[in-house]
Amino acid sequence: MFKKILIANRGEIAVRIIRACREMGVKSVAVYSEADRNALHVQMADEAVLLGGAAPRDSYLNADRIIQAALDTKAEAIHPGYGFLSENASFAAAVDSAKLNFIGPSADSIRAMGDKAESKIRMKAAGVPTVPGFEGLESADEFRQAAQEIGYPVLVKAAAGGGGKGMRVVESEADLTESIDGARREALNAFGDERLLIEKYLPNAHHIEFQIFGDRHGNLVHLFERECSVQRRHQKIIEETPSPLLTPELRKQMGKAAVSAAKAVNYFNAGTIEFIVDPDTLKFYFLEMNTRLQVEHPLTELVAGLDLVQWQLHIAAGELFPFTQNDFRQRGHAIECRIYAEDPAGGFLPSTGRLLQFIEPRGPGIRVDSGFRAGDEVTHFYDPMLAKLIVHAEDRESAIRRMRAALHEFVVHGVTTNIDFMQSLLAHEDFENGQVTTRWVETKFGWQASEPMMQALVAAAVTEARVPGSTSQVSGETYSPWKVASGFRN
Amino acid sequence: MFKKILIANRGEIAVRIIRACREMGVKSVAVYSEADRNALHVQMADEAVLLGGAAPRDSYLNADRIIQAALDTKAEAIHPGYGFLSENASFAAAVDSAKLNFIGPSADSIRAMGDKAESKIRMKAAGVPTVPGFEGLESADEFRQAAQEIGYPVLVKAAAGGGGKGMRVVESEADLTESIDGARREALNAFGDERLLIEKYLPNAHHIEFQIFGDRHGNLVHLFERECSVQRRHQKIIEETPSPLLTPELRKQMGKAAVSAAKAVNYFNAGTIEFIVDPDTLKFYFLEMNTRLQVEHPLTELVAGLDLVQWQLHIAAGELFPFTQNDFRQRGHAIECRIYAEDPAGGFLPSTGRLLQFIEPRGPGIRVDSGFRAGDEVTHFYDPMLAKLIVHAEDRESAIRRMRAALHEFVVHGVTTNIDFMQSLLAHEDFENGQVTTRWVETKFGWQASEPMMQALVAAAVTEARVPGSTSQVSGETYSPWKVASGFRN
Amino acid sequence: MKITLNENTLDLSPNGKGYLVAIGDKTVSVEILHSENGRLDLLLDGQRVTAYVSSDGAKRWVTVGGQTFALTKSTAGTRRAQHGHHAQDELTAPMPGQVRAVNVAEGESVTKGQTLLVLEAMKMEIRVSAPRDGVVGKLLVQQGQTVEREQVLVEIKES
Amino acid sequence: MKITLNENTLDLSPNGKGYLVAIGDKTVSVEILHSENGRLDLLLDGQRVTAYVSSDGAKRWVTVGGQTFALTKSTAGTRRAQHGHHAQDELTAPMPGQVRAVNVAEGESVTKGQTLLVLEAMKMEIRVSAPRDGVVGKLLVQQGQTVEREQVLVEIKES
Repeated sequence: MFKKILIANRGEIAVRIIRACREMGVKSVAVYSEADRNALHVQMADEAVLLGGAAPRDSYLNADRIIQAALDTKAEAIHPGYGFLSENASFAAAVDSAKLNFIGPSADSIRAMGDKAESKIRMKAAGVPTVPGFEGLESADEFRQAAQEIGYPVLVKAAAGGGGKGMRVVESEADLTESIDGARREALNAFGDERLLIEKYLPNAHHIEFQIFGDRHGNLVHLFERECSVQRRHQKIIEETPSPLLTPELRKQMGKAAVSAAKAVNYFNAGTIEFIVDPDTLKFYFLEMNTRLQVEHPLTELVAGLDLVQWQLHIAAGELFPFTQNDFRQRGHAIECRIYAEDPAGGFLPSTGRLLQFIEPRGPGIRVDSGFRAGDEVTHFYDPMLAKLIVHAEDRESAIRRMRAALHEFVVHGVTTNIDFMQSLLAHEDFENGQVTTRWVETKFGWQASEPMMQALVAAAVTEARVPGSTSQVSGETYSPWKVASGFRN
Repeated sequence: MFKKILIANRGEIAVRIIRACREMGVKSVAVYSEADRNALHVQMADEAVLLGGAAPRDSYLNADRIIQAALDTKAEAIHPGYGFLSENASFAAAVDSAKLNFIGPSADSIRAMGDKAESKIRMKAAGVPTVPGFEGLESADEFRQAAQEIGYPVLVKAAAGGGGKGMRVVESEADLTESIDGARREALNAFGDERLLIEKYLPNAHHIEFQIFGDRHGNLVHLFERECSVQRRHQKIIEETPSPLLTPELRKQMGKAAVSAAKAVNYFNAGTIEFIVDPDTLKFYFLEMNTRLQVEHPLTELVAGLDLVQWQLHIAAGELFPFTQNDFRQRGHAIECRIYAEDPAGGFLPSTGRLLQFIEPRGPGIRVDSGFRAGDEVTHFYDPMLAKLIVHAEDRESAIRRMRAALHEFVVHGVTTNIDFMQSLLAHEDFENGQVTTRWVETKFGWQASEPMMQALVAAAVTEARVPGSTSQVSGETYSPWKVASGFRN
Repeated sequence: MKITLNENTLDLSPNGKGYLVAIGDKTVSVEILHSENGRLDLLLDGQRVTAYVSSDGAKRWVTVGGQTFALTKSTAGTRRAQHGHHAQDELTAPMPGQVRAVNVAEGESVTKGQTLLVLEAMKMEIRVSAPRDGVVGKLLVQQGQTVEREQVLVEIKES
Repeated sequence: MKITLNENTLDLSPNGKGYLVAIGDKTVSVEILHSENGRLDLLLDGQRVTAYVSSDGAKRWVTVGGQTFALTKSTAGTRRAQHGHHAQDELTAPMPGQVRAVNVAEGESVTKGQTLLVLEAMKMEIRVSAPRDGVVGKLLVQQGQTVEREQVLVEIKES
């Protein structure tokens, strides 16, 4: 096992990886931007290296600087987390060249799967079902013709894309050109690559993905599915496992396809094969592969009983993955809610500010993966996800109830969050019945923020009355840990 | 299912039960003493009833007052938690008489198992192995003869006993009479019953217990073992499951014996059969049955995959327990450390005070069952357990590492705790090798508190230097939630 | 004592144990049982209520019963400003970020829904569109510039 | 500036960025990177250290590297008092509370174990008893008075 690794990420996933290191007796090196000087991951790591300015390109996307930091601190390996450089094949290759270990798949696997056009061609060859569509088109005319052939609605998406960026649903020919231009611009900004592909858009599809895990020695299994159909703006907000849609038979077929897909690119370490599934026909199609640890990996950890991050380190260190497919079975039901600093009543626009209170729920079967504490600043530079709230219970109904009780206990002040929105969503009968598809939030779920409860108004007013001239007190205060004896939490 | 229940307890177990109620949509009624006005369980419950003064006899042991509170609030059932009235057969009977539901076994089962002499006779009849010994002796002569027959060392213990009271280890005949007199006196004071039994004392035994769970309709299973050999003053401080001592064959035998023992008293709901096991011969002996939910029940929940508290409510409401023995298997390894406000360097004497900081560890596989928050007062009226820190991981080695990482993150200021002591204990090779027996802490484990680290001294001194005249600031402070914007956690 | 929060005016009068609070045509009695760490335990007409409260400028964050509300404390002045009708709209940044594109110039006529500027924040594009037909007044930002939340970006005048 | 904690004397001198701290024959440089919520992020001879600190009377609670220490801050006077052999004991309040009863007067002879004062805290009575036979010296509190933890209540002198 490595003695020391560098974590090329921030926030909850950096914290998650540092915890794994601590348990394994591996020293951790954090990297950080100027905006993250006081962040939790910086505090928790054994060492921390400043990368540069707050903007990602000056810090968490600065591959050279990160590799240099690993060399300077004598780290033996780099864990990329998710996002940032995690699916950047050149970065993985550069890590190799620097005689460091990349905690993930090979640069070749990333390259093969990173390009949505190339990967789709490969998957077809491997016999994995894909969505009808075209790759490699350039002119507006070609796109128009392709769209006509496929039939509207169509989806245009960046060949180099991910995370909903550079992606547009086009309902009719009138919107095609502007959508293509927009997707291209977003793709260029986000990935430095403007190529797009076009395919049939399935408006009522389920998004179901399979966790893949394997070693460098040819052992490869799937660790069951995750249902990720609850999305806004093409981004997952609630995930769960098992999927309420899958039958044991379909699970087996999709698992087999997922393993074939991963084997087609000689995959090792953790990866995810995303499928879309038509709930009417139960046909499934390969969507893309995420060649890294997934945000929602905790669901699999809970239901399959494996610590994926710790195994990632073992695999990267060349160890054998000692399990076979039959060693795994799903136990219980897990749900994840992504708690975002955003305003669901205002188009899900991100909300920034200082976390005045941040009280995480706790209790049996509740896991919170978070990178924030009260007092931390939520800035516009990075993803607005504050925490992942994950529950595990005996069955789906108990898990939903547990999640609702947990959301009830989560207190975040200082930024607007989607907690109340999540509460309503979980109470909706479509969610209860497992009938949510990827566009459901935008097309079916009408949500409005509640009017302030009388109790809330009274609580605020009473506090105000007890603290006359509160404004001036606020600014005049200085830090003192000794004041705790007075009744202040410190 | 019940619409509303009353929880006749306090602290972490009351909070644990309230959480179960919330998830099940059952309203909860807390009861509290004057010392617990601002306690977490009072805040979390839907209603709360003041019982009386801080002393347990005025509040949590006041059966009449508690039953009246249940009637007044229209609660349909009473959950006794553990300790206090949980194993009091008269209380269970009084609850029945008041046409309320007791969330636990029948009063008859409690009575049968509460008397150590009677239960031992019943167990022998049911074919459950018991420790060689005698019940019902009275004269000094009878005891002397019995001790000779059994062979020294022997144990004398109160028939009505529990928690180490009225219990004496006798090494030789010279000490016998004095020990018997002492045990009798203690038993009379503690339980109002001076009957003693005498049995073989096994100095190097493991304490291993089996979780029993069943319904009123004759379904009864065991949910595997918990190894509870790490004790101080006859009280468990660390528990784990699976036991490092058990072989699959022995587990099967003991599980079967546990089920027989429970069936012999027509047991339903949650209960625990305690055994002692001789590590040299692997022979096991029935010790006693705890006819209630156990402190260490979370271990079983994690490894067997069942929410015991929620099932307790289902069973009490008359529902079927729909599982059979073959539905359960152990997954992974779980360890619990009981975090006590006590001074391990000072004979484990309880420590009281105000919790100036109380930062619970978090992360994958970590569960904290706690009834305290920063700012709460730890008083001498109740058990000094602050929290149960429980971890679940893939195997024993990973679980130990996870526990050590979690203890490392636990910050408690204001009372002395056993956290550092636990850290050293977990690092000891005897614990690593699973060789700790019930007297190990007192006879083999020499522990001393560390001298303050230079870093700690510097941190305190620097803080002092930054807060000149801190004493005067302390007294002038008043509460203001508005101050949070200044950098104070609020 | 009168306090206005999100257009609800509450009138508090001390009554020995706590306050009588009048809201609209209702009156409730409030007793403060305990307050600590930004948490208030109240007795509200005899019912126990736990609330979490924080302050941030004019904003009051309150969590009760699992729901969080961001309330704005108003003074007479600011409330009037919010409700007036203007011949000029100031378009502000809905979130902090960077100006990715400026598609219009001062004096240009624009139609309702037309994209005026594109902001980028957290790698997301946000379009700032004309709320109605009009003419671009002052253009207060340029491409590449970093903007704060609620910073005025561009003015739209009546044409 | 000198601070004594558990018999270790630390001498702090500001050096622009933070302090130079001398302990025994060692000197370390300390820079304060951040402090919030009773948590300090320090740079200690270039090494990042996170410490949690709280205060409770003369006690300083510090957690560093997963270990917690309860340190006692001494002043020259009290230190001498702790280490010297004295004909006088100062009895302090074991917890904050209110003086419920004062059973003795200055100059009165008392015997070991005799209750001198009764404190009440959170509805709890705490008896303050004579640690040995002696005479009441200064009586520093009176009935009804609120006292802080470790506040000196009464002195017992040799008779």
